[in-house]
Amino acid sequence: MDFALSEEQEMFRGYLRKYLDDAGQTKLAREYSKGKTNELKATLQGLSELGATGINIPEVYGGLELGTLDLVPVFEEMGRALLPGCYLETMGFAVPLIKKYGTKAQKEKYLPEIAAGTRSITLGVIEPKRDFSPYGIQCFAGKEGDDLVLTGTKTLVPDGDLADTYLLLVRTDEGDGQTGLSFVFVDHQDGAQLQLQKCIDESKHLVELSFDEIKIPNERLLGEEGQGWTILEDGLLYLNAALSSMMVGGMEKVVDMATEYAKIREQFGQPIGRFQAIKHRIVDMKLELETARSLSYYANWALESEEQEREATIYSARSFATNAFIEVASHNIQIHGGIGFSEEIDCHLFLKRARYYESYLGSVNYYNEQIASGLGW
Amino acid sequence: MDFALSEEQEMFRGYLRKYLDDAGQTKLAREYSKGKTNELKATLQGLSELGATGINIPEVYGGLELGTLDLVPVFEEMGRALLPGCYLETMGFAVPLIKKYGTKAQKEKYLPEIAAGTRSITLGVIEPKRDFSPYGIQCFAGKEGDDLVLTGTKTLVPDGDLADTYLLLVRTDEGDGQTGLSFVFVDHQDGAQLQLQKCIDESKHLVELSFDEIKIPNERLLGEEGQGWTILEDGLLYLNAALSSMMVGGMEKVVDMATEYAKIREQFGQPIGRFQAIKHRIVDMKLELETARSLSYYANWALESEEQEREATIYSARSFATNAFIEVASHNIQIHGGIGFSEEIDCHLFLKRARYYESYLGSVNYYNEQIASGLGW
Amino acid sequence: MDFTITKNEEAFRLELRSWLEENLPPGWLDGNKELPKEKEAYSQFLRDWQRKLYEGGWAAIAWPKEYGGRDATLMEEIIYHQEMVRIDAPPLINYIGIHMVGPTLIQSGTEEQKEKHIQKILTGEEVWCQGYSEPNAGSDLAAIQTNAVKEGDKWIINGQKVWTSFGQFADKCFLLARTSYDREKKHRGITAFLLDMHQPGVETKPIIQMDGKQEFNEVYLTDAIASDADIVGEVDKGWRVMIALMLHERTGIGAELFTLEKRFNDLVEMAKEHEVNGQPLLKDSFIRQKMAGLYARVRGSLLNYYRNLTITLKQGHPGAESSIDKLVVSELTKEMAAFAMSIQGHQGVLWKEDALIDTRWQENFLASFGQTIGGGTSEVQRNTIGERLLGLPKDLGR
Amino acid sequence: MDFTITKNEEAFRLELRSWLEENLPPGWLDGNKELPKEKEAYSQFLRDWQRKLYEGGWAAIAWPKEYGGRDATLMEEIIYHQEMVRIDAPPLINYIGIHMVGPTLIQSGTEEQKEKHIQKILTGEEVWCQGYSEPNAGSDLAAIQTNAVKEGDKWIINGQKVWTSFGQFADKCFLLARTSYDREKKHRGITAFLLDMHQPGVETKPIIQMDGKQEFNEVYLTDAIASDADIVGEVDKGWRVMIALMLHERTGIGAELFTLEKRFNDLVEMAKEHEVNGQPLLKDSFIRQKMAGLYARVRGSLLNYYRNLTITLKQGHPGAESSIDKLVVSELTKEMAAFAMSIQGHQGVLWKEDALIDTRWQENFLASFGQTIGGGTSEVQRNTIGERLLGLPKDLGR
Repeated sequence: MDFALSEEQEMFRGYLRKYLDDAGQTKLAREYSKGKTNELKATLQGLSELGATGINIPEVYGGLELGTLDLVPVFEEMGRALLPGCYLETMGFAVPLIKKYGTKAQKEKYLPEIAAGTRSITLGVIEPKRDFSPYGIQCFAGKEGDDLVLTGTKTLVPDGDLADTYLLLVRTDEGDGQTGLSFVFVDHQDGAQLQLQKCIDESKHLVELSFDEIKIPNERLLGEEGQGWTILEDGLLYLNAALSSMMVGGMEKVVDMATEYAKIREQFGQPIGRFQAIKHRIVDMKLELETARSLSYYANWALESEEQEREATIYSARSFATNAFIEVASHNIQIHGGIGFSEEIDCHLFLKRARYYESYLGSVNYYNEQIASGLGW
Repeated sequence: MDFALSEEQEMFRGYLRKYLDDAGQTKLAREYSKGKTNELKATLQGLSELGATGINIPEVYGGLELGTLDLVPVFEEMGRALLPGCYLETMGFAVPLIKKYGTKAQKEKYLPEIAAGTRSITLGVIEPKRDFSPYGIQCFAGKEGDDLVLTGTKTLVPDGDLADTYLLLVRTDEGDGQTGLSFVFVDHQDGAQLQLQKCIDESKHLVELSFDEIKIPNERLLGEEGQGWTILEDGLLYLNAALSSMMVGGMEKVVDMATEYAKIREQFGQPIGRFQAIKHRIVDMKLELETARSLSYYANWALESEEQEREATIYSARSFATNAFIEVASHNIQIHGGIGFSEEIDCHLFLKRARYYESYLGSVNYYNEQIASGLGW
Repeated sequence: MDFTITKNEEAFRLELRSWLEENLPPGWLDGNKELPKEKEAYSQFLRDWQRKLYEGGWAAIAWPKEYGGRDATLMEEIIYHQEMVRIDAPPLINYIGIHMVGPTLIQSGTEEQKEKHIQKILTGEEVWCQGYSEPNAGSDLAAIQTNAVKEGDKWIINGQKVWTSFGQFADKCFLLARTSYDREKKHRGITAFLLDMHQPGVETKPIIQMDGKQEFNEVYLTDAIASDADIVGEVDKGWRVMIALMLHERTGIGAELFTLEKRFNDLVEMAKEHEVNGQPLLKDSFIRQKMAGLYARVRGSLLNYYRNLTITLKQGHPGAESSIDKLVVSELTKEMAAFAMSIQGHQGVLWKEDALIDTRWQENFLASFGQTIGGGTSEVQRNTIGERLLGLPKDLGR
Repeated sequence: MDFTITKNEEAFRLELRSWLEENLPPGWLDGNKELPKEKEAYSQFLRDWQRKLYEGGWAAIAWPKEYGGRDATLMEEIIYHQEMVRIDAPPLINYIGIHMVGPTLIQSGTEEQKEKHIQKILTGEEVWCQGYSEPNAGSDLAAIQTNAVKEGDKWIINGQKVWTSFGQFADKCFLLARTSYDREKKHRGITAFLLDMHQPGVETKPIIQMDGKQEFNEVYLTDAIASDADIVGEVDKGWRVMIALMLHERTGIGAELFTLEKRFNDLVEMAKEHEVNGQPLLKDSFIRQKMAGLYARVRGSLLNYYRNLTITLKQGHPGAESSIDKLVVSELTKEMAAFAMSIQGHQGVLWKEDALIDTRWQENFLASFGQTIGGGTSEVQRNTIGERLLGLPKDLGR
């Protein structure tokens, strides 16, 4: 029994923390929200040099060929810094799917560049004013000889302005059910129209991607045609384990902020952390954090195990962390009082990120239902 | 605008409080739980002499012919004392229904005795292992000449051992839907078999009533035959307004207990009420109490008004007070610490009563749904 | 118990309503409720509105007639708030002047102070702010350090105030400053000044909020000057003046409650209209349950308010119950706003012109975090209720 | 991260499991788990079970071999608890002797004390209780007033203890009494005695709980007698001995967590089998949602425990994290028990032999209120976590 990250993993976390400290932590997110990306891009490249983008990529494609658990420190530290970019979607969704479903050509095209940090992949699933369900997918990819002709719109594509490739769920067959959906790769150069969308979380850039009869070759299909929803469900296991870690990183920072502030802020001649209304609330935040962390560690471990309750395990982590992140981020503002309501202090950035993730590719109710059905209830 | 009980109503409350103080408050409930009813019966008779059983009964039948609001102090004070008996069912259900649906003969038979305190009526709706729904009613009353022949079993009949009459919802027609149900009066002497049931709330006596081809005359039908479910729904408006007040009375006592204990119990050289963990929790209990009280006052007022949202108003009071009562009763135990877990102190009596009422003739979810449909949602 | 409205009250409502219909800014009733973005234009727009209210006799209804008010009853004040919320009237830029400073001066100002300020408060010529909180004096307001020192016939004031609403527009500030120091009783030694904001020693700097708005200010006082004539009450007795001033705002929380009620009704409409998976949100059983619970609580909080109002009417002054209203309305607003966010699903993170339905839900959500902090945090309210209403012992150290 | 069980650990589990199958009281495995109702018979039944455990070498696995234990590893202790919970084994009447007093004496008792007690603790001849809490010393344990005065070569002890579990059966009591008084540091001046319960000066009286059970006692001490030889550690230094004693119970919370997990699984079964309106409870979307949330939290609390155990394994001793486990398991047990009540609807108020499904849900519900109080209230746990784990300042006055 050893329920902890390994010493190497903790050491790697140390490097990352130091590196992101030097880069100014949330400063990058704040600059990104103003549209400045120079420092961010340099930092992302630096992280890549530290190995962050090669962890789950086979050596033959230039990666480190490590396990999913080795990604945990990176997700946590990125979550802590609210680091912009689509690392989550690239390493936590695209890479495992490419490894599992990709053709040799696709692997050769994408994996080495991802490992090198020169390509990132984001995810286009949701469509304007449509729900997250098979029926919501109406983007159509019709066949024309060896090509697919793509028409439609994807919305809320995360950090689509930084991504080089979009992994899109589209309809390749008539109908509106679960069948007939497929994943395709569309590269930035293919000519999609990008439109930035305003997001309540300013340090998250969302993009609407429009396709007006864009031609892409047939071999851009990921996995079998018509299996898109199944592939998505598979990918969501990876994505949600990763996302839980990212949220845990954010929560950890939030609990640290609240704790430190409660030690130094004085009112009535006392550090406010002496008042049980504050102290006990921070303790409850800490419990939420530690429970989310235990669940997320286990979820990431379960990804590569044959854990019977694999789905329920991973979706518990997602569901619990989602609510917990919102909760602790909200309390953190209250504990900071007036200054917590100001733009100047980071409190609100974490709240907004927590809300951003709340229903990302599925609401809490959706994932709770997945837990239930995953357990055969 | 005058959102308060009148001075007369408050004065009446004063009498009742004093009277029940003298009777030992919860002492009667504790004795009832051991099967002793002498003092209880004397106290109930005394309350009747104070006018409690005549409030909503017309003068012509020996009552005081007052409004439903005048019942509020009685329900609250009885709730505060956890007073056993079926006053709630008699005054908060049977009386308004008899006034509205009863024949002249029924009024003449029942109302004067109720007013005099010599007859109480309880309610039999639920059947063993069946749900609270029209489909759950399988007790059958078949016609035989001028008689009805009753067969079946009612369970969880509140304080059925004290009641003189049972108002039963039975099936008078084949089928299992909402139609074909009727209310009938069955008197104690008619020969039902009584079996006491154990209840988690020891100071509440529940009874299983079995009918094996019991004959009662046709005129025992309350209201139109086949209209039983509709009459029940009408009666539930009265019952739930009354029940809210009863729960408010209990909550008030609970909040008083917690407040007083927090002032006198010392730990770490301080009254525990100085610690915010305790102080703020009691404040939250107080908020629950006051909100429940506002809602219950308004619900009882709405009974006789033409308030547009009458149903939603009454069921809000019921639904809110139900949860709130459980909540404050639970906190009260925790605030009392070890002694709160002992049988000796009253804390647990209120918790058990709160749980007893939780799903009484409908769960919180059921009443929330009634609010929603009542508002045309 | 009597919820009926008297004929006079009903007439009052109708009079106000028809006046509003005729006098609201052009297009307002048709839904064009945009306020100017630019600060000067914004200020001018609201000052014009204030002036119009004044001219119609609706600026300060609770004031005595002799000072330009209507001697409105508590119920008329309530009706006033209800109507203003109903029509979503423009905000009152001189809220602090009308609801707090004016009544205080009328009650305990000198004749000179009355003559100098009262009329201008009414017309909106003098917009007021309050100078209370400081960086190290938030919940612990008595800890203020801004000090006023007498030099000749002037008071020289130095220090810093924060969270000053309307500070960016204000002509005058009702300022608390320390004029002496009592180690044991920090609230002694505080004096209330009527400070002119248009002087070199006063500088305001907006605070950017987490919702992007700038409704509050830092106010830097560097040798700012006031005179003896600007003191309300006595030197060193300002704490009492401030408490009296706050009690004058006897119905302010009503406006917040009516706003909560209105938002709840809007939320119901939103949940009826917006569909997920081809079904209106309000048909989803979770949402129904949660909304039914919110209905009960919104209704309950309004009823609490009416009940507390009844107490105020009977005893002639508000009690600690107002802390209950403040605590409940702010916490409930926050919870409801969060719920309104959640039910919009992932598309609900879209913002401003890209918003899925209406950006106000997002705006309310962010703004709601200020409500449980400003005007006394929820923690302070709980202490007040616990200690004043329930008689529980005070915190150690307080 | 490594969740695998070693071969040795697996062998340990199988050895214990097969021993249990052969040695559990007759009929136990077939579901006849009723314990005798009458006190003497109850006590005898459990003492017999304790003796059987001893004879099988399973009484005190964590003790050193030389004292009759197995030198069990932490993981083996965990497995032990898992198996005992799995099979719902009879309770350990000498829990306090085995898990607390024994290890303490082994570590810091005198040779005489070891010789006198160790073997009898193992066999169950000496059943132990603890004498800590008093009517005025609950959360504030250091406030105990029971005092011990030296007279000749005897200590004369007077006072009252409450909430003494096993007190009604116990032969011995690990008792804290005041031997001197330090105004500033109340926890100084406390001494730990090994007290004989079978003497005229000791009287026990059961406390009736809100669930009708009598698991705790008041213990009245009237000139009770102990000798110098009965003191553990030094005079006036008993506080430290007690802390060390509590740390010996290093895996006790594990048993509670495994019980929580088992109850959750039972709840799932109940919700699958019990129908409302012709549909199993578990098909109701509210219940599914709520149960999924409980699944996550039960799972999370177990995983927390394993993570804390990993810390204990690495640093060699348990830390303040154990307060997290205690707080979470007790609060979650309470919430789950309340939920199990709610979903049974109105028929769920039926009790004992009239119960709708199984009276244990009702029993758990009532008993759960003791869990957030006994062994340190949730409020005390929160203080411990806040102060020891997060470094937040201590409460004033504590």
